[in-house]
Amino acid sequence: MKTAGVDVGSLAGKALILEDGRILSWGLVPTGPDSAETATEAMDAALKQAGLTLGDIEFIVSTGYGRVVVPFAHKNITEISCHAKGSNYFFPGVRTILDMGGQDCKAIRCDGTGKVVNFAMNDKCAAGAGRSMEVMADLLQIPLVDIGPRSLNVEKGEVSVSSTCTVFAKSEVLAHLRQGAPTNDILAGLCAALATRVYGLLKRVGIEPEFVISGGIAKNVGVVARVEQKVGLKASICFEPQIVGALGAAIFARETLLKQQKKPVTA
Amino acid sequence: MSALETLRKSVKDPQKIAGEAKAAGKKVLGYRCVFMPEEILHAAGIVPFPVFGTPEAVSLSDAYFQPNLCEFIRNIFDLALKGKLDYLDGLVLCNTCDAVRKLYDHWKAYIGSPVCYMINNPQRQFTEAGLKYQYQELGEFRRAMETFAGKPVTDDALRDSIRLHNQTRSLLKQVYDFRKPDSPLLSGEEAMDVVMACMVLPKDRANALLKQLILELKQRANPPPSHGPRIMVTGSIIDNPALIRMVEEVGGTVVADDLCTTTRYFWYSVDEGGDPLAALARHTTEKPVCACMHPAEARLEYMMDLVKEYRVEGIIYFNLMYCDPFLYEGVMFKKKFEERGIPTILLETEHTPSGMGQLKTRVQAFLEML
Amino acid sequence: MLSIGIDAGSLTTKAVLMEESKVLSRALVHSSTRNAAVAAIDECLAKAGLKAGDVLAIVATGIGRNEVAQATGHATEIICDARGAVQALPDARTVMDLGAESSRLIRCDSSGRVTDFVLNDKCAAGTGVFMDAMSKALRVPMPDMGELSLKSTQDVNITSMCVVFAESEVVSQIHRKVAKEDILSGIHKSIATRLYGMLNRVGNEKQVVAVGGLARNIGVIKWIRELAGTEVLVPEYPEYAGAVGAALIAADRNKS
Amino acid sequence: MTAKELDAKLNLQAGRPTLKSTIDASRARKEYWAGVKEAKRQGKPVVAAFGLLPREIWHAMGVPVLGMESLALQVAARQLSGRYCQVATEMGFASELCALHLSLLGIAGTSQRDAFVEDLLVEPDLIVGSTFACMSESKSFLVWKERLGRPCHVVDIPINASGPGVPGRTVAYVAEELKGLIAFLRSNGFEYDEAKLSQAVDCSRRTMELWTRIEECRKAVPAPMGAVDALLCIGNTLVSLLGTETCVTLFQSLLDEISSRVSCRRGLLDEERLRLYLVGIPPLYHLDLLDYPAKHGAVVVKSDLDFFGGCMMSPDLLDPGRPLESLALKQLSDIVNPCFDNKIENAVRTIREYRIDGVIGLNKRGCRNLPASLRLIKDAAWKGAHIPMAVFDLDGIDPREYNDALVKANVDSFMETLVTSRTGTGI
Repeated sequence: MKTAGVDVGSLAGKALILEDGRILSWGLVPTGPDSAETATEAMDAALKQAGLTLGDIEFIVSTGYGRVVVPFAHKNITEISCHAKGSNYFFPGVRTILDMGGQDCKAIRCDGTGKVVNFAMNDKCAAGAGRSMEVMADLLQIPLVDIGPRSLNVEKGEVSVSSTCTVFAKSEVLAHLRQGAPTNDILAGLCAALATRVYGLLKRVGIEPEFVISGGIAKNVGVVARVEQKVGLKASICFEPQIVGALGAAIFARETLLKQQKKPVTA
Repeated sequence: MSALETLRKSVKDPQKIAGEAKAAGKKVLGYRCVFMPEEILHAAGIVPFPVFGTPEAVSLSDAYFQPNLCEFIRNIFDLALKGKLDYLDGLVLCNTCDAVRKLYDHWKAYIGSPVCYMINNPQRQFTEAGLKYQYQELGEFRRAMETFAGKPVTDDALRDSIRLHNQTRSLLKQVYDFRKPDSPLLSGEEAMDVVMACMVLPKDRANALLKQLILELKQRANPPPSHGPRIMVTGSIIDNPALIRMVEEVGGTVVADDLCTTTRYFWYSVDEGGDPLAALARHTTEKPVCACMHPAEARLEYMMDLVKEYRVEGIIYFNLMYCDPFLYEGVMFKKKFEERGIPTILLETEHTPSGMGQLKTRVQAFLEML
Repeated sequence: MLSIGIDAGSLTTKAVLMEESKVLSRALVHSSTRNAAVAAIDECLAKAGLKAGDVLAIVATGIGRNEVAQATGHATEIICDARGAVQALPDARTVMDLGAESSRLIRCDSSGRVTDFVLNDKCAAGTGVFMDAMSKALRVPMPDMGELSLKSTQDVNITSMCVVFAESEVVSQIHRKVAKEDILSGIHKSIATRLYGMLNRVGNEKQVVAVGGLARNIGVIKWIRELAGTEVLVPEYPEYAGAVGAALIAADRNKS
Repeated sequence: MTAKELDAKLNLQAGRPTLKSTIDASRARKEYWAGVKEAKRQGKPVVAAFGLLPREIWHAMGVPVLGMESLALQVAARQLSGRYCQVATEMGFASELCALHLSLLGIAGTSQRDAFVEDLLVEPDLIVGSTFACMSESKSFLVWKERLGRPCHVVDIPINASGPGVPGRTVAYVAEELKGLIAFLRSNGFEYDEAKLSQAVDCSRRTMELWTRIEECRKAVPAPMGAVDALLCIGNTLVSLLGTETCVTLFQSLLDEISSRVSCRRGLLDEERLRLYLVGIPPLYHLDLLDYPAKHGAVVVKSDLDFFGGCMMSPDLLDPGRPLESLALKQLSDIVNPCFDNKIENAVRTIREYRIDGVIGLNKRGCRNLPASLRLIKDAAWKGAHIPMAVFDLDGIDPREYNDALVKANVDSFMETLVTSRTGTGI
């Protein structure tokens, strides 16, 4: 039985194909101007990788920001449920998930089957979302991937960034630069501020081991280390944190199909 | 046109109804809040008119209020500044939340209508002292309205008025019974339209339509689709069914609603015997329908009654930003509801909803969780 | 008497060289340039064929004013903007400074003295930075945005005011194949609505004058006109209003 | 005065008290809090009180009381509020609620408190809340009640929608509510003696008399007392000690101290260019801001927070022979009571009597009471006295988003506009 999940996020489109509960392939493309097209491109990439055609896939679940516009999906499920499901696949013991994407950040609590029992998301303002890190990387003219490691290497002392608004935080950073603060110390301040906000979200849902971080931010060791320290737990991170949502969607697709065929749901 | 259609249509243009009353030579007083005793106005021959906001963005009232005040109240004040509430002869408010108190101050200072009245109702309910104080406050209010209307408000007129309003309340309760079956015969969106229509329509007209609606619902051939979890919506004021519609669109079955524009308006009726003013005082001091009031336990009990009667499986709090009473209550009650096995989610919304996408994701995820 | 006004803003640094009330030269450099203020001053002097010693008074304004080493004095943006606006358009009584990172609404009298002001400095909504982000999201250059928005045929609502969320709202509109000009019109309307609220707060007294970089955007100005029901004038060089005001204040101070 | 001399002078103050009475008041406050701790040690039940209810009742009945607003203000003054606000948002409370209350919720919600709070706080045995004077006050104590599971009593204080002529029925209702509070305290082992309450009311009456004379002194030019002293001395004393002989003594010594300053024409600044009036909560964690305008020759001569929870009213309205009615009337006349007529009148009177040149209004994000009235004050100030008012966003409790440079730049702007409008030329 082949099923697929398609996750259309604000920054990237992801598609993943599952065969009898085993990951067959996935595709990852940047989100373009047309969500439907992005979904198709991601799906095509995954199909190509697996040497399949769309007709071979029996059931497709879409998720993510653009979930309602995926033309070939049979059903849509929110990224919150999909992340819990996908994380549960990699880490069956997971109970707490922090998923941090470009524009939003979610804290999710789930049970042993990957079913969501509680969740919280950041609000109207993008403070605390991954996008702010990109803005800062741009501003400081350093590669995004360097932020984490460099933030752990504080020179004079972490600076404090008080503005929550990304735009104003930017001017604060500029002011620190003008006053001669080392870039690493500024990065440390930014990562710490982000970790504090994210931690608040986690506390809202309650933290229980095992703790998983997914989404783009999982690749930032500076934020991850600081969150781990606050939470007091080591975070599990899967090898490709960006595909967790698509994976969850593919598993939901499989479960739906099995239910329709009245077969027992087993992995 | 069916009664349901007529009711839903009348709520689309409430100003028209007030305008008609005005054109017929009646005095029209706007009011806010379910604690306002409509009966006193009605008995004085004044038309009580609940003031709602519009989805229009706030502009003029920005000059008076900082953005960190309830957007609903800012919206109403905005309408007043734009002259869109000019058909009102004034405004009657009740002592509830901070934003309403500020609306009172600003209305008095900048709108200048013949009436701007604040009923200073106690915020501790179910006390003898509070009941006595409320009786005195309502007595004072009755005198003020007599002066404004230029005619006395007799006990008999008050009693008649109470009977008429009680009939609306009990008919609405009967309509709400149609939401109790596994497949409700009335959607959440429809229910809200019906109650809001009854708030704005003259009560005799509303009662006639409600009787007809009950007959229609008994044999409704095309009930609204319902398969998702049974949801109760609560929180700050919602004066536009868009949020309820959104919940239903993503698959929730809204079977109950504890809102200023729905159940809070009609759940408790007024005693028909004895001193009518005392009955009205008791009514307002013994309906625990607002987060501004104490004790919280009474309100929780009332909400649990709704949960049981309508077999609610999940509760959604739609709290307006800066709506302090519900922002506090939501956190405390979420825990209480969940201890009682009812999952609850708190969502912060704006009066003019923006970013509905994000809100939709949260509601859908909550429904998936149930 | 020669004076220089320098406006060290968050994005650009502007300098004007003035002789009494006449502007001799202007210069604009990016604030991220090394020694931006020096560069701007030098450019001004060079254009006018003068040297540093010829100028007696330099007043700095703007967020970076305290870091301008050459300045003989400082003044805040509020009074400089008002002074500069009245200099350009003498009937100005309400000045909207539409800057990169903040918006200011100032009420002043006929001599450019400030009588009231309102600031927005907690949120980037309604500022130049917001427009800059939108320009990137839509891939329309900043200078073209206003013009293009006027071609809109259909109203689109952009409700998010957070720069980051508005970006995604715009992206989703693009996804829905909404025409760029309609989206732009929506963006301009939402910014103008916010500014209009601030305008009401200071009183919306005639003549309303917009200065600052964003004042060049005809889309924003059009919407403010429409909402406020009043004419909004824009001087020829709106971004230099603060610098002109600073130069005038420099001259005043030197005289007294 | 040269800039250098000005700076030297600034350094002398920069947010610190200049009066001996202020030091005494701080000591008295510390003693009061130590007394609560001692009472707890001796096994007396301790009350956590929210809502600025009449302190006269506590003193008359010998109730050891943790004044929760006072606690929050002290925590704010030590720049500790941010972490507790953070805890409160972790508990699920919206970040745009009042920071004073968020910090109290955070204190309730964590066991990892800092040494300062640990030292002040004792576990309360009873909770008293009230509906006075905003929704945050009316709701936040319920969280403490939930957390501690202690007996709790609520006192309802209606709004005063009638200005100075409070209707008799409203006074009677509040008196009835205060009786309810006394009954609750009695049922928990405290003794009530009306004579003692009369004494406490008499102390308040005498305090108000002294306060009226202190205010007269403060109107002098140059101002003998600035906002920092007023906040720390008057505010500190009123918030916990109103209704005691200690309070009367402190006010007497304050009066002596500043009247001697006035008689030898000593002021905070020898040369006052501008006199300012501050409406709203100043950054308690950065009190130096209150002295910052000195850079422009300006003094904050009056700030609303002086009488935080104290209430300013004519001493004639307090009648020790009718203690409960007096206290009820006092509560209803309190400037914090959400009715605006009093506040506007007070603002215009202050501007005239103190010869104010400019008003600074602070908009605290989490407050729905005062900030939503700033426009009314602004209009009244302009119409009634032709004095401008500037409004800045600033949370006086939660330091996390405080941007010192920005706030000072805003103050600079306002000072410049005041100076230019006065001198008529550039600067």
